[in-house]
Amino acid sequence: MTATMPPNANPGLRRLNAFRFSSPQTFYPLAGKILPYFAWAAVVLGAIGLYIGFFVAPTDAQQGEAYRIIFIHVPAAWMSMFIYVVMAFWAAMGLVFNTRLSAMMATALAPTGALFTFLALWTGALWGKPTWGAWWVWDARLTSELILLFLYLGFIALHSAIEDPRRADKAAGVLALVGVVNVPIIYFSVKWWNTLHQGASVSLTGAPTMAATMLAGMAVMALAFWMYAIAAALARVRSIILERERQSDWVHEYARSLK
Amino acid sequence: MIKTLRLVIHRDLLLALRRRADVANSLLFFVIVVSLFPFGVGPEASLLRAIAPGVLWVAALLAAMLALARMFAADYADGTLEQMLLAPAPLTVVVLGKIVAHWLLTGLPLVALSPVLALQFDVPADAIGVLVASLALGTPVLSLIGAIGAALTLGVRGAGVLTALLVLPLYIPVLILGAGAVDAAAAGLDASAHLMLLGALLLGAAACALWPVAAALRIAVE
Amino acid sequence: MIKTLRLVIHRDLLLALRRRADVANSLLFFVIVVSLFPFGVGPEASLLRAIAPGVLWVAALLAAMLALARMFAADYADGTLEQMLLAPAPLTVVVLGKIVAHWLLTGLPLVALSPVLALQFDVPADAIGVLVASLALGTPVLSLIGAIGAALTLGVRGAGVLTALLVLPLYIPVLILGAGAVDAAAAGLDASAHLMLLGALLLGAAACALWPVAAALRIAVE
Amino acid sequence: MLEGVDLECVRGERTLFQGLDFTLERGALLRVAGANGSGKTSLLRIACGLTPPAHGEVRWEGKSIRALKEDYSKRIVYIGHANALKDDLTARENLLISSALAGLEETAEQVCDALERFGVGGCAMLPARVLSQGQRRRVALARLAFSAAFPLWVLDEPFTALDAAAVADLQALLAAQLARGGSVMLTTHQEVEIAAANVRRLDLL
Amino acid sequence: MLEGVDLECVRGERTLFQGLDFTLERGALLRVAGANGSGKTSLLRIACGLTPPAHGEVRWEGKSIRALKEDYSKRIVYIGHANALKDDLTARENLLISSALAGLEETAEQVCDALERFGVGGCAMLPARVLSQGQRRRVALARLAFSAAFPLWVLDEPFTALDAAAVADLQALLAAQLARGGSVMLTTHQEVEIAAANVRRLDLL
Ligand code: HEM
Ligand SMILES: Nc1ncnc2c1ncn2[C@@H]1O[C@H](COP(=O)(O)OP(=O)(O)OP(=O)(O)O)[C@@H](O)[C@H]1O
Ligand SMILES: Nc1ncnc2c1ncn2[C@@H]1O[C@H](COP(=O)(O)OP(=O)(O)OP(=O)(O)O)[C@@H](O)[C@H]1O
Ligand SMILES: [Mg+2]
Ligand SMILES: [Mg+2]
Repeated sequence: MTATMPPNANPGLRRLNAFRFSSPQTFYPLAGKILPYFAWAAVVLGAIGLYIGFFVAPTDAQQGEAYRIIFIHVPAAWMSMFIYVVMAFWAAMGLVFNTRLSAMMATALAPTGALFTFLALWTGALWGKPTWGAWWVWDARLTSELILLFLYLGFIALHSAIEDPRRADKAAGVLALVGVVNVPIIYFSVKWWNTLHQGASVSLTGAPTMAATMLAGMAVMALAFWMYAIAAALARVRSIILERERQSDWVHEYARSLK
Repeated sequence: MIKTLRLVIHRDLLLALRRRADVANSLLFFVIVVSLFPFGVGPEASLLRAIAPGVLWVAALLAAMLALARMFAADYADGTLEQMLLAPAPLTVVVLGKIVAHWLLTGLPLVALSPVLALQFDVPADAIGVLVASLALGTPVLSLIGAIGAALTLGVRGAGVLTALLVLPLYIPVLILGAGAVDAAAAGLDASAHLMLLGALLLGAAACALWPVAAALRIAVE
Repeated sequence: MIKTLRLVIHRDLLLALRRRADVANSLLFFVIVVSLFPFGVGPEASLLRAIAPGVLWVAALLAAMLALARMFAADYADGTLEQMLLAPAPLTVVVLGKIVAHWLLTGLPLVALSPVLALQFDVPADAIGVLVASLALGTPVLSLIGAIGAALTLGVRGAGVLTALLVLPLYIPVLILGAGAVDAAAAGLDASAHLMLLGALLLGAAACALWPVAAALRIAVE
Repeated sequence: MLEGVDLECVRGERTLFQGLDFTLERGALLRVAGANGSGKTSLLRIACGLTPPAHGEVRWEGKSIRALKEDYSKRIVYIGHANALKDDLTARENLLISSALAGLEETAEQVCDALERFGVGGCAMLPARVLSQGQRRRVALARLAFSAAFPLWVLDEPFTALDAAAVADLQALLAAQLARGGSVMLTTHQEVEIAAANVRRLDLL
Repeated sequence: MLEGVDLECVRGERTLFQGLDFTLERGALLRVAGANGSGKTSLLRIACGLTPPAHGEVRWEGKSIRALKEDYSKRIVYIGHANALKDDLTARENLLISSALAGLEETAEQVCDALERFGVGGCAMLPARVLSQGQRRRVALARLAFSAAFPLWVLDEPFTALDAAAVADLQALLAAQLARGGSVMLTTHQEVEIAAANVRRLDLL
C-alpha cells in the first residue's frame, strides 16, 4: 500500500485507505476502466435530450423556434459554473493536502469548463439577437459569465506558463480559489440587479414555471453534459498522469506492456 | 505588526523618493494617454465630452495595470522578497504594507490629478466630484486585485501578458461601475448606487486579497 | 556585416520565441486598450465610429512606447550589451538589427491585427486599407525614434518616464499624420498626402537614427 | 538544534538528493560541500523553510519548522547568493531596513559601526549601485554583526567576492557565533579555516 | 602586447588610481590584485576599452585602442562579473550566440564539446534560469574553450562560484593560452596557482 503512494503525500494520508485512489498509479487504470461508460452515457443522453428539445417540445408562443436554444444554453451555463466550483475544490485539496492527483484533476477540468462557458456565451449571444435585438449587452450576468471564461483561460495560461509542474499546480490553484467569488455573482446577478437576462425559473423549492417536456429536455441535456464532462476530465487526467510520471517505473512497465 | 506595516510602507516610499521618476511614471502615463486623445480624435468639444469618463477611467486602469509589474518584481530579483518571507512578522502584514505603498504611489496621484484632466475635456463640475470619488474608491481595488496577479506571475515567462490576462477580467466591473458613475453624474442622474457598489467592491477586495497574495509569494520563492 | 545583422535579428527573434508571451505583450496591450473603450465610452455605434481612428492610433503609439523599455534593457542588465560593444562588427549594424527585430516583434503584429479591431468599431472598408498603410509606414518610425530614447535612458534612474518625455514630442507628428490619414479616408477624402509624409518621415528616421543610438549605447556602458 | 530528516529535493526532473539526514547542534558549524549544481543552495533553502522539501522534514528543537512558522523565522538569519540590497538606497539605509525587517531595533550609529567593522564605513552614504561587488557583499554581511541574538545563521557562499581582510572579519564573526552557542550552516567552495572545535562537513554528490 | 600608460580612474568623487602603468607581454599573465573597491574591475574595463580612462591611454601593439576600435575588439575576450547569459535560452544557445557575436563560426557540436569540457554538458539543454550559480559561471567561461584565436583574455573574477574541478579546468585553459603565446589579464581574490613562468601581479591600493 505505502509503496504506491506518491512520495510527497501528506504522511497522515498514508494510513487512510479511503485515499487509496489519490495515487496516480492506482487511479490511472481505474479511470481507464470507467471512462467508456461515461462516454457512452453522454452520447446516448445527448441524443435523447436533443430529440426531446427539437422534436417533442412544443413551439414557444412568444419566441417561436428560437427558444429551443435553451436546451443547450441553460445546461451549458449550469455546467460552466458547477465545473468551476469542482475545479476549485480539487485545487484546494491539492493546496491543503499536497496530493498530486487533486491538482491534476483541477488541471484536467479547466478546458472542459472553459468549453461549456464558451458554449453558454455563444448560445446566449445567438439567442440574444432575436430576443433582445443585440448580440451582447453589458448586463451583470453576461459580464460575470464572460469573466468566468477569462478565469478559466487565465488558469490554463498560468499553469502552462510555469515550467515546474508542482509550482504550476500551486499557483494555478490559488488563482482558482480567488475566482470562486465570481460564481455566486453569476448565479445571483439576476436577483441582485434587475437586468435584461431571465431570472431563475427552475428551483428546488418553488414549483417549476416551465412546461414539463421542456424541463425534461433540459434535465436530460444537463445529464448528458455531466457525463461528457466526467469522461473528458478522466481522459485528460489520464494523459496528464502519464506525462507527469513518465520517469517512474510503473509508466515504463505500462509502456512496455502496450508494445 | 503595526511596526512592520509602517516599516514596509516607509521603505517603499523611501525607495520611491529615490527614484522619483518611477512614481512620475504612472502619473505621466495617465496624463499622456488622456492628452493624446484630442490629437487622435480631433478637437470637437461635444465628442470629447461624451468620451471623457471612458477615456479617464480607461487611462487610470491602464496606468494601474502597468504599475503592477513594479510591485514585487524588484524585490524578487534582488533577494529582498526572501528576506521578507523569513521575517518574523506575518507575511500578510508585509503584503498589506506593499499594497498600501503601491496605492499611495500610483493610485493617489491619479485621483489627485484627475479633476485637472477632466476640466480639459469640459466635464461638468458635479461629474468631476463623482469622478474623483469613483477613482478614490476604485483605484485601491485595482491595487488589491492587481497584487494577486502580480504575485502569481512572479518570475514566470512573459509575466506581463499573464498579469494582464489574469487581472483584466477582474478589473472590468470596476471600470464599468466607475465610468458608469461619471456618466450618470454627467447626465444629471444620481451616481450614489454606483459608488456604493464600488465601496462594497473595495471592502470585499480588502478582505479577500491578502491571503492569496501571500500564498502566491510563498510559491514564487520556492 | 550582413552576417552580424542576421545574427542579431535571429537572436532577438529566438529570444522572442522563447518568451512568446513578451511578443504577445504589446499586441495584447494594443487589443486591450482598443477593446476597453466600448466598456468605458458605452456601446453607441456612431460615437465609436467617430473615435475609432484616434483610439487605434493612440493604442498603437502607446504599445510601441511601452515596448521600448525592452529594447536594450535586458541586454544591458545581463552584460550582453558589453559583449556587443566588444564584437568586431560595427555597432550601427548591431543597432539596426535590434531595431528591425523590435519592429518585427512589436510593430508588424499591430499592423496585421489592426483591420480586425477596426471592424469592431465599424470603420468603413476603404479607411481600413489606409489604416493598415499608415500603421505600416508609421510604426517603423516609432521604433527608430524610440530606440534613441531607449538608448539614451539606459541605466538611468526612472528611465521609463524619461524615455516617454524624450520620445513623445517626436511621436506626436506621426500620430497626427496617421490618425489624420484614416480620418480623411473615413470621410471619403484622399489620404495619399498624409501617407507620403509618413513615408518621408520613415526615410528620414532610418537615415538619421542609427548613429545616435550607437553613441548613446557606448555612453551607457561606460 | 536543527535536524533534517530523510530529505529529498527534486528540481525539474532531476532528484538532487534523497534520504538526506543531518543534525546541527548548538555551537556547531555545518559546512555543506559539493560540486556545482549538486544542490547546496537548494538544501540551505529547505533548511530555512523557503522551499518545502519533496519529502522529509526539517525540525528545530524537535518541532517541524512547517508548524513553527514565524517562531522559526525569529531564530534564523539567511544570507543567500543574492545580496538583497536596493541599488537606490545607501548602504546605511539598506542595513537599517534589513535589520528592522528582522525585528531588530538598531540605531543609525549601531548600523554605521557594523559597516565600519566590515570595512565599508566609508561607503555608508553611497547608494548600493556604485559599490564594487565585494563591497556589496560586505554590506549584506554586516547584518551579522548585530545578529548575535539569532541562534542559527544560514549563509550561502558568504566568502565570494570578499578580499582577504573581509574573509578574516567574517571568520572572526563566525567563531564568535559558535563560541556563544549559536549554530552556522554554510556553503563555500573556498577552503576556509574556522577556529572552532565543532566543524562538520556534509558532502552532496 | 598591451600597455597602460599613466592611467587615472575617477569614480564619483573618488580617484581610484592615478599614474598607473602596466605592460602585458605575449605569453604572460597579469593578475590585478587589491582590496574590495580598489578599482580592479574599473581597470579591466579600461583595458578593454569599455570605459575611457580619466587620463592616460591603453595601447595595443603600440597603437591606442581608441584608434583601433573594432580591430582591437577582434583580439579580445572579456568576461566580466556578469555572465551575459539569457535566462530564457538554453546553455547551448547562449554559447552559440555569444560565439557568433564574437565572429566565430562554431557548430552546435563544438559548442556542446566546450560545455562538456566545463562539466556542464548535462545542462546543455536546460534554460540558463534553472542553473546553479556555479553552472552559470561555467557556461559563461566555456566560451574560452574555443577562443584560442584571441590573443588577449580579460577575466574579472573568473574563479568565483566555481568548485575545485572547474577551477582546475580553467587553470588548464589559462596555461594553454599562455603556452601558445596569448596573454591573460585577470583579477581574483582566491590564491590560484597557474603553472606558467610569466605570471605578474599588479597591486592596487
Ligand atoms: C451571451 C449571453 C448570455 C449569457 C452569458 C447567459 C448566461 C446564462 C447563465 C450563466 C445561466 C444559468 C444561470 C442560472 O442557472 O440561474 C443562464 C440561464 C438562462 N438563460 Fe442565459 N445567458 C445569455 C443570454 C440569454 C438570452 C439571450 C436568453 C433568452 C432571452 C437567455 C435565457 C436564459 C434562460 C431562460 C435561462 C435559465 C434560467 C433558469 O431557468 O434558471 N440567456 N444564462
Ligand atoms: N527545471 C530544472 N530541470 C533540471 N534541472 C534543474 C531544474 N531546476 C534546477 N535544476 C538543477 O538543480 C540544481 C540546483 O542546484 P543548486 O543551485 O542547489 O546548486 P549548488 O550546489 O548551490 O551549486 P553551486 O555550487 O553552483 O552554487 C542545478 O544542478 C540545476 O541544474
Ligand atoms: N559615484 C561614486 N561615488 C563614489 N565612489 C564610487 C562611485 N562609483 C563607484 N565608486 C567606487 O568605485 C569603486 C569601484 O571599484 P571596482 O568595482 O573597480 O572595485 P574592485 O576592485 O573590482 O572591487 P571588488 O574586489 O569588490 O570587485 C568602489 O570603491 C566604489 O565605491
Ligand atoms: Mg549555490
Ligand atoms: Mg570587481
